[in-house]
Amino acid sequence: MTGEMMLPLWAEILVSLLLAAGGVLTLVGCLGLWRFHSFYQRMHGPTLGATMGMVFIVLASMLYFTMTDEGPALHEVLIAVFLTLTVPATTLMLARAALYRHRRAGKDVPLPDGATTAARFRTDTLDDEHYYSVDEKKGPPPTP
Amino acid sequence: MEVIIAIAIGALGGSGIWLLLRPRTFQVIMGISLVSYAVNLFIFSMGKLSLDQIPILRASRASEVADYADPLPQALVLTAIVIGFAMTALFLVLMLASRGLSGTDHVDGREGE
Amino acid sequence: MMLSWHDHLMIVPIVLPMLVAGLMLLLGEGRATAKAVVNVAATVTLLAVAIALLRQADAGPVRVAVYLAANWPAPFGIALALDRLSAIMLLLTAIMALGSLLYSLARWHRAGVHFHPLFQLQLMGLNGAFLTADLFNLFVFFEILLAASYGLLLHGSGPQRVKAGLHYIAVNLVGSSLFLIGVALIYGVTGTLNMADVAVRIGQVEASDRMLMEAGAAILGVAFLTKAGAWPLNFWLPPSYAAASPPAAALFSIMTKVGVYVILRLSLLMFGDQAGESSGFVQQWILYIGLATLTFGTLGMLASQNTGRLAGFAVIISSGTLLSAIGFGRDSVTAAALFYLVSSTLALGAFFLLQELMERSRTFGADLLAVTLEAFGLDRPVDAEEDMSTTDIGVAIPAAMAFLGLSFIACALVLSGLPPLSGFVAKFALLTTILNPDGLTPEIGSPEPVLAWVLLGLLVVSGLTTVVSLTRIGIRAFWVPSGRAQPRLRVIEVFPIAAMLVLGIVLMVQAQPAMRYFTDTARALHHPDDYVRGIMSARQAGPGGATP
Amino acid sequence: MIRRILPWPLTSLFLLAMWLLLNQTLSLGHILLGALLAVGIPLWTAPLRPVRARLRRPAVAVKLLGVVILDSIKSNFDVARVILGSKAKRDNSGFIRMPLALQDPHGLTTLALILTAIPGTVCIELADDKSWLLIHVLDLNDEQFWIDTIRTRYEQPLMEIFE
Amino acid sequence: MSLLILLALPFAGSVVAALLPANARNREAWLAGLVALAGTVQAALLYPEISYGGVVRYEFAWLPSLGLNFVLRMDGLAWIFSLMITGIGLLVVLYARYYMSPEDPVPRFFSFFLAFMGAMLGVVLSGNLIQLALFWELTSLVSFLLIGYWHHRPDARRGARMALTVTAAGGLCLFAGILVLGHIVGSYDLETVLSSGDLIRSHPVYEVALVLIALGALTKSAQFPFHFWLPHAMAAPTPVSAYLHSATMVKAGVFLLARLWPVLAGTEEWFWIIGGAGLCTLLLGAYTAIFQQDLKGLLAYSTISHLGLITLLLGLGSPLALVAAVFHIMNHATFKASLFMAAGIIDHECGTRDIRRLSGLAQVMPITATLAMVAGAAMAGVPLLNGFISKEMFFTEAVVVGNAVGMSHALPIAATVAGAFSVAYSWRFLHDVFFGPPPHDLPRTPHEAPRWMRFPAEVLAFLCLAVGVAPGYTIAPFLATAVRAILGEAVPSYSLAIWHGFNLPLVMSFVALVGGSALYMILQKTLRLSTVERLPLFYRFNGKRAFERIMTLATALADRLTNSLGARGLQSQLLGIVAFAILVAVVTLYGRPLLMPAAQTSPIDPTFAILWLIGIACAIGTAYQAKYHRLASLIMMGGAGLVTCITFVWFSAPDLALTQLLVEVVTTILLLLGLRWLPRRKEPRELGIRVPAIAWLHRVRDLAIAVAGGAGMALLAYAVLTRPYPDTISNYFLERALTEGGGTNVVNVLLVDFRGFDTLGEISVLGIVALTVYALLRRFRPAPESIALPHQQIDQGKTDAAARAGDDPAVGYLLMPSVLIRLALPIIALFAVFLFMRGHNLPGGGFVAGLTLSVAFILQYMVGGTAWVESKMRLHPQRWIGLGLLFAVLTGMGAWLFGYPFLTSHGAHLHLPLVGEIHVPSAFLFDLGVFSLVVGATMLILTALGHQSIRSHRAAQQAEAELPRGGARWK
Amino acid sequence: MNGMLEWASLFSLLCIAVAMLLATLRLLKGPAAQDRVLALDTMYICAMLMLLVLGIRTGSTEYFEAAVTIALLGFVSSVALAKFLLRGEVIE
Repeated sequence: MTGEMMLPLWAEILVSLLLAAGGVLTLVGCLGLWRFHSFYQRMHGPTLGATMGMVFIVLASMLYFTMTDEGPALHEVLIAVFLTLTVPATTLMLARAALYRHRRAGKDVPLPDGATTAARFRTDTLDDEHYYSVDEKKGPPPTP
Repeated sequence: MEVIIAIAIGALGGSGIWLLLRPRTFQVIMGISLVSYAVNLFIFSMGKLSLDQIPILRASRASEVADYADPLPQALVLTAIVIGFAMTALFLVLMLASRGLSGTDHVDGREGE
Repeated sequence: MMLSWHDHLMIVPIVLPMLVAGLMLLLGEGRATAKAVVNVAATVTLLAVAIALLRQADAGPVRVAVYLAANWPAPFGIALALDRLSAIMLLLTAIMALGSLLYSLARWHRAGVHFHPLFQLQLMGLNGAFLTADLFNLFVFFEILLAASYGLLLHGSGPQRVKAGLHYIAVNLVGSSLFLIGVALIYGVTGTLNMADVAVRIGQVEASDRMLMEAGAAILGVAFLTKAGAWPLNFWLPPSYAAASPPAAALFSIMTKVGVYVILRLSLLMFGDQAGESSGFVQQWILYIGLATLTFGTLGMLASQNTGRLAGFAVIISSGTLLSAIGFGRDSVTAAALFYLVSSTLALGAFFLLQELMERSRTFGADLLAVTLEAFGLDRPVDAEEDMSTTDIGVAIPAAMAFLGLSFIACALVLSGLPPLSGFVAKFALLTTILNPDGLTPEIGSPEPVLAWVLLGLLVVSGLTTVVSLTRIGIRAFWVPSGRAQPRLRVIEVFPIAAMLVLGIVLMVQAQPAMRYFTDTARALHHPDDYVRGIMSARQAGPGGATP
Repeated sequence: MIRRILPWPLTSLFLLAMWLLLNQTLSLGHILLGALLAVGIPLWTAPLRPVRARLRRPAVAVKLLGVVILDSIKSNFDVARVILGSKAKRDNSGFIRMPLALQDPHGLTTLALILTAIPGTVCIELADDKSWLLIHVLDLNDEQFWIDTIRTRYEQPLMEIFE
Repeated sequence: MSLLILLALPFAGSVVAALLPANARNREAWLAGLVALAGTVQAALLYPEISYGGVVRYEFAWLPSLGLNFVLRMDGLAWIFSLMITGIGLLVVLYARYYMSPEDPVPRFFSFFLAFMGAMLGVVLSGNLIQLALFWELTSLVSFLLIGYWHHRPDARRGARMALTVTAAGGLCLFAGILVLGHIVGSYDLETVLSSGDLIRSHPVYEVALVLIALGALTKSAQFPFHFWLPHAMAAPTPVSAYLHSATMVKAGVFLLARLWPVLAGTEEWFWIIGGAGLCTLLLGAYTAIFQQDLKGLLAYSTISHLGLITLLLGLGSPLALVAAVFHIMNHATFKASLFMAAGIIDHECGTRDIRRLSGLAQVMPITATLAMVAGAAMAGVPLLNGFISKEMFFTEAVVVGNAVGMSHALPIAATVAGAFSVAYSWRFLHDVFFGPPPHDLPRTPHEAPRWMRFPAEVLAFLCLAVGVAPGYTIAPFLATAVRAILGEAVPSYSLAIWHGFNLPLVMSFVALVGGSALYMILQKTLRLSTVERLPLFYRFNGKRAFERIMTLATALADRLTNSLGARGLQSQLLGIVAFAILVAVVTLYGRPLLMPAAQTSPIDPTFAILWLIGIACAIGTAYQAKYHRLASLIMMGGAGLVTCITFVWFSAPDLALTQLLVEVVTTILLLLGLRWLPRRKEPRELGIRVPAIAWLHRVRDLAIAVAGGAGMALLAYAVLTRPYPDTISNYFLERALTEGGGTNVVNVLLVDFRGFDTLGEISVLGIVALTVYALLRRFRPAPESIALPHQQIDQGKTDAAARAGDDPAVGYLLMPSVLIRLALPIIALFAVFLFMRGHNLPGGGFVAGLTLSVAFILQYMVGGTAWVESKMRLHPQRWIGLGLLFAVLTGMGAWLFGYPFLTSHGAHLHLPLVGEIHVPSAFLFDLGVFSLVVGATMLILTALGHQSIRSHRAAQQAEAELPRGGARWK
Repeated sequence: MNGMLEWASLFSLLCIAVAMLLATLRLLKGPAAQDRVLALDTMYICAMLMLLVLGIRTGSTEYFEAAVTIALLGFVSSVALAKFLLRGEVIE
């Protein structure tokens, strides 16, 4: 709010648009996180923020600081790179964990034996039941 | 803004104190963490709270000392954070040892409320 | 102005332990003997330094040596200040440390890993707390000494220690949070952290802000009272002290004194006579709490049936006595309280050490054995060399029982304030100054304040209960025939106890010089102007004050 | 020799770039320091990276990157539409199990990375024998369509690059 | 100087005796005898100096500033007592030589004995009242040891403890009383005090002093109602009884009363307290003595009674009564010591001292019988023996003073009755034991004692006779000297003649003698005294039982009070502390305007408001879930931490935010590592338990405290935030950070330079904690429920095994994440270096860098597993810690070389080719130490926890397959 | 600062804050542990974006460090949580 540097109008419009778009995308993503019924569906929501939402805002930042500071502001690229590298690590492990837990709970999810390659699993009603933490709800162990 | 900070400190502190008074070791350790958040914010709030006045000196603004946030509480909070972390670690291990040796996670090493 | 080597002596009690601890860590995990040697050497050096510092502090009528760490002037950087009070506390720490260390060499130092580094770091924390003149730095040193005390308390592990440790740590963590809140409030109102500067600025604080400062000081006080073992904040104390391994407990006997030390220093610095109405207020609170503590300690002493708990309550009585004496707010009483502090700390230390020797033939090894049984039942003991075997506790020295009995009696005498050891002189000094704070002058028809009489009575009663309880314990330990074998002692275990008791005797014989020292100390404490001026006017080293 | 000093040339290059970006400078001192770190750190951490990656066809890689970016933008809006859309539209998700030809660990990881980067698909599980990949798709109408798309658009280029 | 020798001699002898071997009975006795003899001679030689009111004084400064000097002062009274102590001591030593059995550890006996002698001499010779109290307590202590000499006997232990408790309590009262006296007079010096009688008696706290001192004296002299300890002290060896309970210890009380008589006596209070106690004791003791079945018990009660007599005399307050008292002190010492010795001889020779079993001993041990009869007659007050004269004086005074205080009948009658009682118990002693049918069925066959064992009793009996027959030639001058020492010039005229003419006292004596004899006969006939099991009339009053009941009650009460005033549970302790802190704050702030009316606030940013909505929700969620859903609670705390972190950034504290973030991450990992070993809690719902109402009540209470605490913090924070910002020391830092500290990031300059000392401490804390955690985990024993592998690993075990072809566990389910995370290692490491390098100028620094690097490594542990990572790369966290400490300290010490204080920052300008000028401040090196330590400590804590899993895997494997021990050994 | 940019950044900030709030709701509601972990991860990303926008809003580059740190290290706790869910222990 104290910034006294002036931007050319086109840059200002662009930055504003990017910011708004990024914000909206993130919001929509989180809305998905809230609205979806099953865990696997919810996983898709935040990716909006983590991909395009992030990119828009990073671009806005780069543009803004390139225009206001002396030199090109490229270091925001790092944020994009880092985020792209690290988000999948979490997602992969989390998805795998969820899958394991669902299997253990006897839910209708694909089993690890690969027998039902083409089967289609509906995932939208998976999580309606309420349960809590790591290791309750003893189900039959998955048959390998 | 002051009101929000104050309420935040109060909420963190209150939740922390509530947990401290609980009978289970894990509750206590969470309580310790929350209280230390509250305390850190409390120390922090003793300085000037201001947006965009980072205590990093810039040539253009070096003349006007009053423009910067108060660095001292920040340094104090840093120390407090570190010490708080260390204590959490210690308490955690002790909690585990206590659970193993006494067979219960009650803070007094025996059941009964 | 360049500093000579001599000027750095003051910081040695902090730097040396840290250096030694670092070195010991590099030595790796085994090498207990090498570490023991290093540790003893360092502790002896500390003792020598403490003596030198005591002489330095006692050199002139009013002498405050100030050391500006990192060479920044006083209210800004962290200043260390050495006056008579700090010096005597340093000396006491060094003595207790050497005693416990020697004792631990007999076997306790092998009861777990990292005893030696933790021990040195404990000393660093204690020494730092006694030297620093900065509130936040005090917090840091408090944390060091507490952290190390956690380590030492848990040294040897076992269910008892773990449970006590859990309580001890939880309580102290809350205490530390209060400490931080208090310091933060004081900073928020006065804008400074240096104790002397706080004392100066208190006078300038606006009336509308003043109460915030006082609230800060009050919360700070709660933290210190917790550490000093004041009622109703001291319930952690007896179990923890009973659970700690004896050398650790002996060293702990000075820990509650840190709380007392800080209360003494800060209450007089911040709420001395210059503080106007709040001065009396603070003193009165301390007095009330001290009386309550004393009462609680006395009751607990009477009720406790085992030596460990009893020793814990002895600590509480000692704290209660000191607090009420401080709460009296007269320099003569303070002087006597300091005498009492030294005497009772020595005795408590000796008692904690002795206690284990007394119990040795009964419960030895029980708790250790429990831990040695490894967790999974499959592992070999973690480290064969560090687990003690019960066979080589020591050779039976002649008249071991006689020694134990005599030492026990000596401890009991000092603790209860019975003649002829230093405890009596200490208690006499306390009582006579409480009744005659302005010195012995005949004075007719001026009844003393009621609280003086209450304190007098409580002190007498606490002494009596101590006698009764210690007699009970002593009779059970020494007189009831139980068919026990003679305990086997090592000279290295016996020596520290004897030395501490001999120091008690020396203190008694040399009561006048000691009292003179304490009187000077107390006078300086009650008139902190010199302390404040000394710190605030300390000059930086180097040309023009700035660093190159 | 070069191998020994530079076990991970690409990593080192990336590190150097990262160093310069972080410091926002191109001064000689920082280039030297950055180079030193870019060589030293991978050397130090080499024992902890057992699997070696090889990048064969940079051109394909660049092209793949472009494809992924475009797909990502497109599916961002698709997913947004799903989220904001009706309940029926939202409840149209499911798993697909895709048989794999790609076997290189880095290739597989990159595939997973791509699938994650494209909203609407999430990589869930890799078979222990790397024979198939379980993918969750948000808007699933035709499994085979998805499998084919992924195979042609991503898997094959990746095999070209990594194998 | 001679006084000092007199005092020091017994103590020196005591030390020497203690060092002698256990079987040196003769050497011990010789030593003790010589010491006692030397003392006697020394004391006797001083007589010329103190006769006619002279005073010998020896003084040296001890604690002059508090009025405590070491003063030895001998006047007539002290002289008499010294002589008694040393003289009778000598006799008792001689007696004890024969009495003690060779099996007893004699050195201890004589050592204590001599110490007691010294202490007693100290009491009588003290010229300073504090010093008197000192020796007074010493006598209690040593007597405790002497009474408990045969400590294998329960009655000895009990008796000793009782004696100590009562007398030490009295001693403490005396001490307090003396302090009050000192307060009144302004000095503890005896002479000053003695000359301030009027001042003391008119002082408002005179009563306090009197009561306290009386408590001391009465307990010591076994006066009613504290008399009960004395009979139980008879468990001591008889020489001890003969010494302590006739001549010395119990006499200390009356000595004190006599000593302070000039300043305290003469008031109504004195009369009622001292006299009353004396009278009761006199009657009760005498009465009880009649019914004793134990020889020593009888003597003990008679001692009580005689001491009561002396106390009563002192209490009467008239000078003549004082003379009588002093006279009786001496007489009692002689005849009672002699009687005790006789009783000891009987006990020694017959093997019992039960009166019921003894009889007719006059035939088998005629000499002893004669001696006992002389002494017994003296005790009974038979004419021509010393007891008669003093008793006569007592009767006289009873009549005179009785008239004066309006008890003209009561007092003389009481005196006569007491006299009669004493005659009766004397009869009991002499008649039952020495006459009657010859003894039979005794443990030993009685015969006469050895020559030298009888000798002491002979001497004493002779003295009784000599004084009784010719008082004027034997005792008069000494008595005069002693009395003069108390009364000064005001000594009344008195006569020690045997015959004073026919007067009322003579009648009383006669009545007592006849009445006592008659009483004995009647009692013997009606009650058959030997069969009396309990005390007629007064059996309900049992001092011992009352004492023990009081002690038990006190202990139980203390126990209950300790429990109700204290708290053993952690919850109540913490509750107490928090509540106390709130209370203290409320009390301080009460009634003062906390909030400024015209508070300056800044506008609320909606984003920030939403942010803290999140934060507060997370905090409350954490609190709500922590009991049963630990993981959920942990995750929510992560949310709260994140909001805190953003707050720090928001308000211009990027350093804080970085640290907070990293600490947050590490803490989460840490707690997760811990959760592994914490078995799940079941909700009461699952277990089918209902939460009791009391628990809800506790919760409501705790909630109230929590709300109060939170609100308090909030209010305080708000109050400070809305006040004008004070003039702080921070400006100094802002002004000089760059110019003198050499960095633009003021926070970092503060950490490594201005307040580097704090940082030094802070890293020490971290190091200490890491070491402690490590040490604790070495002996870690997990909860039994959590030893087994997690079910996940059991379920996935088979696939694991299939996937793990080689060493690297990062295959299968971990394949893809592990590639990413391994790639992240160099990146994060570089980032750590970056954070470290820029710390001085921009946010970052050693601490953050250290945490970053350790996070990078922990990630590798997560994907690779401990065993694999450590087989590839060994970090030695403890060395990192050690190095870190050393680096930081040595950097700090480096400043010494330049003559600057510890930690003073220095800078070096390095000129590197190609790169140019580089400024390397010493703070940089210091920060390197911080970095190293943080890496080491964090790694040590986390890996030590991680290692537990290896141990459990190993255990599980072994339990399953009995395989040989494998896997990486945790070092 | 120009009006448009100010409003845009405020809008963006609010959007992200509300997004974060939604994530928090998910965090509080669960229902399963993985949902909470996912929500926390999302909160981290939102926080990072918020910092970037805040940087533009105030025209200051000092927010960058925190943002880049979150980008690089924010995932660590989520990974640890996921590993815990998957294997029952974080470090095997």
